[in-house]
Amino acid sequence: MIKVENIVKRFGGLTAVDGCTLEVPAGSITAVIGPNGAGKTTLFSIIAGFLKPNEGRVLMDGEDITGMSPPQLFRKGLVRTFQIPHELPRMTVLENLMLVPEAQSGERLLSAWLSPGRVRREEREIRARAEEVLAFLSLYELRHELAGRLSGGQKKLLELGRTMMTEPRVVLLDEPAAGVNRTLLGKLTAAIRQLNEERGYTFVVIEHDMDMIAELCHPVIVMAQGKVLAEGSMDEIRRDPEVLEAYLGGAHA
Amino acid sequence: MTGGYGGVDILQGVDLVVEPGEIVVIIGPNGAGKSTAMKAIFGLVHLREGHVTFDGAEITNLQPNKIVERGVGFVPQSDNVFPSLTVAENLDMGAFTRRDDFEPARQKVYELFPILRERSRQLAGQLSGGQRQMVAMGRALMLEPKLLLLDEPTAGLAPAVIDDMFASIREVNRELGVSILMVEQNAKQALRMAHRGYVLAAGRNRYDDTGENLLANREVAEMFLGG
Amino acid sequence: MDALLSYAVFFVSIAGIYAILSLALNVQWGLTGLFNIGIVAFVAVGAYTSVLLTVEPSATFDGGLGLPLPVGFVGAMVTSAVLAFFVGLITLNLRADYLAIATIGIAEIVRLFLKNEEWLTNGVRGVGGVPRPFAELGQVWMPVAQMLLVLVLLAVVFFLIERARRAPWGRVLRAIRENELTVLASGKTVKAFRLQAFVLGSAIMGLAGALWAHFVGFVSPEAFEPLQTTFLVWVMLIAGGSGNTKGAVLGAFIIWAIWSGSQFATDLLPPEMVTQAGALRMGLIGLLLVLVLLFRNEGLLSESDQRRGDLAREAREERRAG
Amino acid sequence: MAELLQLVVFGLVLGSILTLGAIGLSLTYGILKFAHFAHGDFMTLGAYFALSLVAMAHLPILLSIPIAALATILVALVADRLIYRRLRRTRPVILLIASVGVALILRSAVQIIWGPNVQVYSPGIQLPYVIPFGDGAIRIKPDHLIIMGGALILVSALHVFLQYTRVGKAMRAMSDNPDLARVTGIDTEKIVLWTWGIGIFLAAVGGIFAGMDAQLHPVVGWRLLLPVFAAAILGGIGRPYGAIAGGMTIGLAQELSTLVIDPSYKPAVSFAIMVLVLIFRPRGIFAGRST
Repeated sequence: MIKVENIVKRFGGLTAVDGCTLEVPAGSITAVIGPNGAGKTTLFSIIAGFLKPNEGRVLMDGEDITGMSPPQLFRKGLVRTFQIPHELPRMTVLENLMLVPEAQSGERLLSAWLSPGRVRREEREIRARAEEVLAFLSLYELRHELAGRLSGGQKKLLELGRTMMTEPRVVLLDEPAAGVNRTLLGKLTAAIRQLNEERGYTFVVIEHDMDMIAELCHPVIVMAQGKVLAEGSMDEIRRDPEVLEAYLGGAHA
Repeated sequence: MTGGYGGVDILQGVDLVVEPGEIVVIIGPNGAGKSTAMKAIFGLVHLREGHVTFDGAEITNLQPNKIVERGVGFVPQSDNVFPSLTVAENLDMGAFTRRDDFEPARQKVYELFPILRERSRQLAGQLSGGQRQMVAMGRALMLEPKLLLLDEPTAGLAPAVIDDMFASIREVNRELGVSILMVEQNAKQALRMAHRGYVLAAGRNRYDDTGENLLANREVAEMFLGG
Repeated sequence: MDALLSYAVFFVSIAGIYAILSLALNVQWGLTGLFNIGIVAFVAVGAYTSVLLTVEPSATFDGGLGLPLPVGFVGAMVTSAVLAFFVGLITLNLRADYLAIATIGIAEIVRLFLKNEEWLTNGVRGVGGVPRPFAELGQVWMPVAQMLLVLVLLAVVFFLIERARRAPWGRVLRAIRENELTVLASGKTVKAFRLQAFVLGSAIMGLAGALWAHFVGFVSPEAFEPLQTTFLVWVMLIAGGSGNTKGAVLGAFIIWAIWSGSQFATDLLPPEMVTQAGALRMGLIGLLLVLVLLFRNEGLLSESDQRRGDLAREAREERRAG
Repeated sequence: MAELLQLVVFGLVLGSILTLGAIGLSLTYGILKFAHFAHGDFMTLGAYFALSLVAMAHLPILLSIPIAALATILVALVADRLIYRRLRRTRPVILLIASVGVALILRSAVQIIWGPNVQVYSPGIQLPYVIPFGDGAIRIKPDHLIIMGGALILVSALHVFLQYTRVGKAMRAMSDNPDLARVTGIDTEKIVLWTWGIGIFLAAVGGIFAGMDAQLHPVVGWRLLLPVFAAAILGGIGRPYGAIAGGMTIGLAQELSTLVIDPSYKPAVSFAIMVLVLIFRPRGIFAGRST
């Protein structure tokens, strides 16, 4: 589905991603784990078009998508969430979601002026869809609340909700569980699994909650120092001495 | 300590103690609140509950420059040098609040990090990651603090440089008698050198013990990979 | 007609033109956060375009095509829009202060152009004999008809902007102001939306310029003072409440009342102070701007008030539908 | 050839004036993080303070310059205390709008106090030094020498200040990274005051020089704002050293442009350069290495 070939990304003197190669199988929930500073989020930003790599290619279904802009990739069905929720704080929860669907005719000025009936009909559909998503995420009651007033965990759910407002093929989730409490976490995990099984979304998840990964993800890819260190099931990863060393920072001692 | 950013309590009742002359390391999985705890001590994160005392005086939620004056130095994790200033000027900035002669302090920093003496006229922005980290630490030492807070001093450094960095930290502690509280990813190496360590998880204390005991503790190791 | 009444007609006409400008700035700044302090450029370009398209041919300069008024108005909007398109293309993905300084630059260049290209604009002498709408109605009813024209155009502009604001288009703009990355991650081309808002606002400014020119009947480079055009409009929008469409209109009327009232006040000054009157009023504008920012930076009618109104209405519609 | 050199002289004079303005603008931008649109009007104010000293107190112009500049600083500090400081916690663009308001108030005050008409520091015509050159001659007025020399002295003094004094280094540090400056224990409010002091001092001197070069009128500074901004942007806004190169480039370009374009479009040259920079090197031509 997604193939990353030999990506290198440097910021000034620092090499954040250093020749990273990996593959995300279609229909999988692939986890990317690794200690802080391993280059996971940078890699995500490169895949989603928010950063341009210094070297290497990203392929989606065999097509080279390196350097495409986020909107172009969005139209190809690749969406991402942010580690720190990027909600629109002074807009309502509902508006946050209603923004997302593409090709809304009301986004064109002329249609907004000349065919208000059509825009209104579309808005009703989009709203219904947004409400469905909110119900699914148990945020329905908060739909008229300003997004900035949500708790950290609720904002995380809203991030996920944003990806559900389209029919994506690949969703990149950056630390969906961080700051989410236990009850919400269960919901989140169930939501991801359901979307994967029922709607066939492919997920790539950066996460530090190992229990969640063990429960949800296969394969698990471990990154360290900008490279892929290991790949396999969570059980295999746990048994891999190199991985433990990377986490404890003793690999080179 | 209880507090965090924008109403979200990342810290939920964390207790930390650093005795004079100690090296204390905070480790824990990502997102445990280690860096936040460090920033809270230094007044950069507002504490809703709890207290921070230093030498018996309350410094909870004080302005950072007031805390610096009391003898606490802080080295942030990233962006911790002034890139368009020379190395020497970076060190001067550390002594900004000092009116007395701080030349001896500068000489001590140069003894500690001889490379900085060589590079003293070079812009900090042109240094390697490890050298920048030395500049940052050197700057914090210019005030001759009693306590130094280090936020992941080895993050993003090459393995060989990491070893040097740990050696320097130990030297700062031993030679200059500065107590050190640090957050560290490289848990093994850090614990080996530390007098004591704290393990945080999900904004709470999980374990605290001597460095050696924590190293020997299987559970601590496994915590990082769950299960 | 009674002098007071005829003053009222004059007042409403000019305030109405300013309200159109304030609405235009509201699209750029209020909705999208684009910092245009070269409003005068787009107004002047609109005014001159319409004048040159509609005045009778003249011996002294090449402008003057004698076309009908509506052509002039449309031409004004098109020229201002084209100018805005190029300015926007260059500056819209840079920081807000760069757009600000670029728009000042455009204003300066437009001024130089109007002054120096005598073959086209008759230079500093200006262009007189500008056809005035409804001139055939005579001295008494012409101003009334003109006022109605201004009010009708104001209503149309208000209606269009309000509809666009409430539509998904406006939602994208507000979202861009809140967090550009989220909008990018939602698959929208941020720059295209910014450009649309900038061009739309500038086209409306061009229209207002044309209205003004035909209302006054004379244009010259000196008539387009950045102070009266650009900064007065800024004060109107900020005082009225930027982001709030009704606030933009209200601000225009209130500030215009203060501004023209200050003229009465300065007229009472002793004669040796008269030349200073303009300066006093300029200080007043600056002071108002600063005071509003310090003490009521949301304006009289805040954007959040209007959003609350929108939401309440949506909720009513929802109930009716469900 | 003589004609070209004459234009170079004019360009250097204008460049000196622009440099003084651009340095202050760059400093305030770097440290206070907003584009200070009242900068040009502070130049005007400085020029008029000097006029009062010259015309009413009969002080020599060279003595008036520092006094007038100090008086301008006082006004700037009052504006900072009453207006800017209260808005510093809001978004930078709010400060920008406020500075436009301050600009209008200043211009209004200048016009009310000193009148709207064109004025000069000393009546009569200064005899220029005529230097024969090739087939023509280059004319340099004594004031031109004062302007260029004065700018050179001030720029050197600024260099010494930024490089070698505690406060100067702290200013550069704060411009690099305000958060780190705070953590390091630098008293940031104090640095802000220094920034105003130095930026406005240079601006006021620049305004006085502009008045010496030509005439005084209430929009002298506002008219300079565009080329001053262009110079600051060209040098990489927020970088005082870049502003020197930017100021000289814009000054020379504006004067030399009259060889090829209609002189009445001279003011557009700085704009054109600025637009080109914004398109191709938005961080400034002379921005140099950065991190």
